[in-house]
Amino acid sequence: MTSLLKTEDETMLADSARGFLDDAAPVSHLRGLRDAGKVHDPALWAQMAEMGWTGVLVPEEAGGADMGHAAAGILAGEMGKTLVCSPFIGTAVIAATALRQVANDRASAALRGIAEGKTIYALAVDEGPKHDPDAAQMEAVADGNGFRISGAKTFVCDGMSADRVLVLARTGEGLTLFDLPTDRDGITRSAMSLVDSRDAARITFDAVAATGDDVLGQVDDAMTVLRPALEAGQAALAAEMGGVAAGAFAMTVEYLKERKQFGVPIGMFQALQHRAAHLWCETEVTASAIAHAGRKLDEDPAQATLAVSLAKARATQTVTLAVQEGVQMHGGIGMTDAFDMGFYMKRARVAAEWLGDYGYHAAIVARLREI
Amino acid sequence: MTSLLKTEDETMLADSARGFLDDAAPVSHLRGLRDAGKVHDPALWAQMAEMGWTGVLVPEEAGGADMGHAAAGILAGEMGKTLVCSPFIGTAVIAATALRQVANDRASAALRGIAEGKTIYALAVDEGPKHDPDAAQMEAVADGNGFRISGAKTFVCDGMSADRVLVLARTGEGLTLFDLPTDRDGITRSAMSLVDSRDAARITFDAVAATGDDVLGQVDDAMTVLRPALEAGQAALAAEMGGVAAGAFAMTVEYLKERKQFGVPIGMFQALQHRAAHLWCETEVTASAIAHAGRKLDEDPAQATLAVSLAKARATQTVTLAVQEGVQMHGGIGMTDAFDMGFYMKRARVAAEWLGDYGYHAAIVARLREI
Amino acid sequence: MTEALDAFRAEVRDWLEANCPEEMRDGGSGEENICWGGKRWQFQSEAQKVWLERMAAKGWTVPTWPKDYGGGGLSRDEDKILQSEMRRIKARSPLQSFGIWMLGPALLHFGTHEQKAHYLPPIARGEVRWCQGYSEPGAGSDLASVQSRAEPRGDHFVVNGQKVWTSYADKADWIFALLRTDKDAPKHKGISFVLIDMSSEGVSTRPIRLISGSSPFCETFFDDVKVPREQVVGEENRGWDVAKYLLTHEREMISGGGGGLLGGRGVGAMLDGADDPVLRAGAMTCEIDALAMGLTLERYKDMAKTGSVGDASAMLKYYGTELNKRRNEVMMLAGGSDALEWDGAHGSLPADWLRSKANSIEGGTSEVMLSIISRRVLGLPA
Amino acid sequence: MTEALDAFRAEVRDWLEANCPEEMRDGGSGEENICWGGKRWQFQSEAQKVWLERMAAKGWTVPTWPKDYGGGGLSRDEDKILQSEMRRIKARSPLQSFGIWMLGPALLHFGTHEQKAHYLPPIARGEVRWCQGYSEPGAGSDLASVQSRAEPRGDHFVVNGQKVWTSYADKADWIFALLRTDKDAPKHKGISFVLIDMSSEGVSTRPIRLISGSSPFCETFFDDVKVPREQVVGEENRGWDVAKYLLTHEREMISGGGGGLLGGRGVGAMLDGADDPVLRAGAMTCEIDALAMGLTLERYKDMAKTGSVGDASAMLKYYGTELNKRRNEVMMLAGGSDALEWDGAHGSLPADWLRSKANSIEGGTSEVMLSIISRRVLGLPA
Repeated sequence: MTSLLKTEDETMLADSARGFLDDAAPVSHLRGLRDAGKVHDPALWAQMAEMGWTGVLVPEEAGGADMGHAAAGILAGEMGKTLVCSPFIGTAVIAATALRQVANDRASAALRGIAEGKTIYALAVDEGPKHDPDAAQMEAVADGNGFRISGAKTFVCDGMSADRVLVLARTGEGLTLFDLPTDRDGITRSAMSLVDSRDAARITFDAVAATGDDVLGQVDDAMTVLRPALEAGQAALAAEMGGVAAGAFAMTVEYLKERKQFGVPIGMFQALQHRAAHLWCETEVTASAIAHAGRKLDEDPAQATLAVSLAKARATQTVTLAVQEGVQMHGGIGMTDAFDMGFYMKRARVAAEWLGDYGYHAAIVARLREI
Repeated sequence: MTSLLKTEDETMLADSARGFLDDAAPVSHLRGLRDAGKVHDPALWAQMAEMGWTGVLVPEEAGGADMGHAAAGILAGEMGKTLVCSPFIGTAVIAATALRQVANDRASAALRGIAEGKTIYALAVDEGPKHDPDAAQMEAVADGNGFRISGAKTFVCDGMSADRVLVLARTGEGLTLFDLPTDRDGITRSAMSLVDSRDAARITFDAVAATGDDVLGQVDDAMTVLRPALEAGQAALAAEMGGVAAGAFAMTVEYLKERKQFGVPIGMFQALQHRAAHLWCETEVTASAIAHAGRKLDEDPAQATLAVSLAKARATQTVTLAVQEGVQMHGGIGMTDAFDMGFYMKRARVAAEWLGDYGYHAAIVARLREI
Repeated sequence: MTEALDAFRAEVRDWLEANCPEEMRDGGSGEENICWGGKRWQFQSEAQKVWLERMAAKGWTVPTWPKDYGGGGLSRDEDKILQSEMRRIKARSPLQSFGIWMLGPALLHFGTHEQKAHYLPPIARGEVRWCQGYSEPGAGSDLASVQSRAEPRGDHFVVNGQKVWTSYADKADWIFALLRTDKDAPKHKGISFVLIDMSSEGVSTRPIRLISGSSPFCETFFDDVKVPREQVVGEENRGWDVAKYLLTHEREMISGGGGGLLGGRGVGAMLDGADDPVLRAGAMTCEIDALAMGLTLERYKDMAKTGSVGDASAMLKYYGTELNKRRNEVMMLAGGSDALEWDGAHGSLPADWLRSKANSIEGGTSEVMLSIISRRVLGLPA
Repeated sequence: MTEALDAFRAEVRDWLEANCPEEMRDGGSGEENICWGGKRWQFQSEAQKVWLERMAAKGWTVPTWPKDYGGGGLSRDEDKILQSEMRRIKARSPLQSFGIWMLGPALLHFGTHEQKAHYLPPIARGEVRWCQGYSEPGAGSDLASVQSRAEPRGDHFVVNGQKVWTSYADKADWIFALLRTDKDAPKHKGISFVLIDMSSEGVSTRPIRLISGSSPFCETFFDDVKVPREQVVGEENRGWDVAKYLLTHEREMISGGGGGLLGGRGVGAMLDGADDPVLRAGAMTCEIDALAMGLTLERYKDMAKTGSVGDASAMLKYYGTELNKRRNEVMMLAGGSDALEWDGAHGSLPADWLRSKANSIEGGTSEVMLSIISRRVLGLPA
């Protein structure tokens, strides 16, 4: 496998992303959206499309840049550092990966829409408080040549901004993945007021009509399409969380150097030094798992499950520690809304739950490692 | 309930025990036994009997001091501080508590034997690597008016020194507790070379004959007798572990004050200070749970399960941390056999397993607390 | 002795039965049910008002304070009986305030007779509400690095400066503040413990928004505020002694609420059927530690009866607050995506979770507590 | 470039096929199968001897050392190919030694040509076995507080003092030691890096028994030992530079073995059916961290190819050794009472568990590693 170090191209990609995001989407951008009661910035998304980010996983023939999962992870990581609010993972990673599993004209057109920044996708899988695709109970009942879908999904990230939604529903012999426009009759969305100020929805389906054309992949076989998409999303989310941890850690180390108490910089206190050093070690070890997940998805996607769950589990644990230490080491100011650290803590918590929490991925690792 | 603070009597008991043990059984006593290949010191046991310790839970009419479980815990705690090697918990706590559940002459005589220091008991419950009385599979098959017991028990603490053994075996409708002399035909003992240099045995039973007289309590109802005995043992063991933790911690704090590195006492390094302070907090919180278990067994024994499991769980976690920090903070010298810290680490590990590990007791707490 | 206490218990029981309004027997202890008192206090109900008045008349809003200063003059054992009888009928606390928890003990220990007689009874009756002015921007744990000035000018001070984390400053009538009265003295000297009327000219407040949402905390500004010099508690320039004394009280108070349990509550149901060993192990361990911490609080209370717990109280603050943070993490994890929404299926849980992160910062950080323990309890070299 | 490497790979494969004895292809890497070499070495088998001789003749016991000094002169990429081809046929390492790991790199960096020519080839051929003499009683992490003296007397030193934790000193032919050559200089000055023949008069050793049982560690005593002054590596009184350089090497070496995994091994079976969430969660987390640590070791190796990892290597030492301790705790817990017996059902597990506690002490404690990271990687103020 390719080395886990960034290639030159990857380093350039990261640097240019950083340059753009520091300007276009520092943490104050998210704060501004929140204060304005918004969860999405179409202008920012259009710029991402222009730079080819929305097409990072779209084949070139569909207008994409097709840079691969490692590159997608690098972009997600840079976004994480400043808590960039966009539908990147749901659309450019999850939906694009799902759609490219399917070789038909509709999927190609949909991929082109993603690459061009014209279509925002959301993934509607979970029905309970914990991620569990296999437990989906929503039913798509056969009705003439098509289906009638009824039920409710929750924690649909980017669900309010989305033009289309990938919906997992139970059909006769198994699970089927539908690709529906969010304005179809019978679909009702309500916004969730998430702590991280990002977009999420509850979506109810009231006898929503779907045809065979709306099915992504094969009826009764959602997982062939969905599993790669979920794993791509989990890896990118892990990368984002790595970025969130790095961003929080960098703020904390800066603070330790600058802030004085009892006449000296608080970074001179050995107890804080050792905790900061330990945290840095955790971020380094997690960085390896994140890089490895990207490489594995690019080079051996059928065998990437362990790598992906490893990355998501590690990233969850590391970012949780990073934001906890971040708030504690900043003291009172870290608790104020006027300071950015709270935003990191909130995003870390939501990202920890999305697409499977630590325990979910730890169980996958344990199964594959026969523990 | 009586306050968790020591009463005046209890403080006096602790002080006098400490005085005796510092002289008669400092850690070097255990080291001496180990180096001599011995696991029991009959002279020490005789002295304990003289002081009334072996009769701490024996009724006065059977020659005991009947001081109660809190007092037994205080003695066990003091023994723990210098890793005193004796069959105190198996005999004076577990067997005495089991025997006093039974109101007959044989039990009274047996209790008198314990109080006088003449009889050493061992408890043979476990058959696998984890404590699990309910899982006992050893069979006592009805044979004429009696039974034939066949099977094997492991991790029988004090099993090589014991004169008698309490054996849990499956009978027709349930479990039955037998009280047998270790020299009965068909009983074979082999010594386990435990890391803590204490006495333990594997015992095999080859069609061992037992009569109704050998049954402690009722046939098919071991638990009425055994449960109080186990809980008494667990509480005393938790107290011993609290003492082990305290002993290790005291050595460590002393070392932090005395040992110099880089020109200053290592106790000046803030990272070590904070770890030591955290550990002290853990020992304080655990001390409350241990004291509470003793009080509860004395005052409301039928409802003591939660208190006992809480104490054993906390003590297990705390002593583990105490010995780990003890070795690490002592550096290389802590790793040498010539130094005592290793003995603390080894005893902590064995005590962690005996009578139920952390997970075993945590599960009981979770069940009772409806978690 | 025991007979006297039994008689007292009977008397308390009868009195409570006769005087505690039915509506005040609902065990209501939520933030919204607390009676804080003060000049601008709006009683939630007539019952709340009556309950306060009756208890204040007995001196039982502050049962152990001397009768001369509005207290009940009860012994510790009598107080314990009063509390247990109130718990028995689920009676609400008639009054809570920083005046009771903090200024009262400081005045009782350091105040003159005139100060006690003047300030304590209105606290006991819930007529004057106090807030605390210790922290300053940029000072953090280093409380002694007070920059706000109280310049002596004849019989009064002129106060200038800024305090932060002044809880409920926007609702308080008076503030007790640490101010620098001698700018040339070493750091811990030259500080005084000063009482200031919040309605004085030049005092203003601004609320602080936390990551958990709106909060009782404020910033408080002093702009040429005139304060009579007799409003110093203890000796001038010896305010640090008063502050240290109070920090111990504060520690015990903050930790008191920290021993919350998971069991038998929401989390049991939240965890029900959860097959995740990580979550289950976390919940079990947290519950075990919380139970043991609860017992430890009892043990320390008993210890405090016979002597002082002293610096060991730092343990209660440290362990209690860290535990409360863990408990909130467990509950958030158990709640999953349902617990990610402000005011969602689990109500205030997300805000409580975020708010809990301040527990180990306010009233002395965990780091400060650990340093206190290591030096003053364990005797490690400074 | 790639073609040249492919050709090299083919050559290596053919040579190994022809030269690696069948018995040496069992992947045997346990302590008992290591070939340490040295004057008193007893080969386990003829095959072990032949394998060493053949590899030494190619210079492949030290593949990247210069050919002039007994090495193979391989590039890093060629070395990687050699290692992967050896792994492919499960070939044992022909030789391991402190001479290869530590003295070699020090001599290559600081030694004179004469020293290199004299000392390195016997190391490469496994003829001379070295041990390390850094630590002293009572010094611990403070390696620079060397008390053992090497007093200059004309063309030689007279060495007196004591070293501890000298692994295999009782089996080694030579020792490289840090000795104080100028007692008046500041602590880090005045130390020299000196090579001493263990057969010199006045050198004696005594084994150290650990809590895990017998160990390779010794105490080593120097009593008026005469050592020629040309046996100093680097400049006299500048031995601390050599020691620092080597500590980085040692860190990387020690951490290398730390990434052990639980999965697919005994613990899987040990855990089978265990319904204890605490144990399961501990095992799962440990495995996750071990897998990620394994990937990190690969990443750092790649990093080292293009430049120096430098002080960040302290992370490998810290994390790898702490992880190994956790892994051993998990296995002990999974083993239950079966794992409490010396040489019981789980073999050396109890001794391994106890021995693992030294991992985070030897070669620089975890505390020293964290301080290195905080100052030199994170740039926090000292």
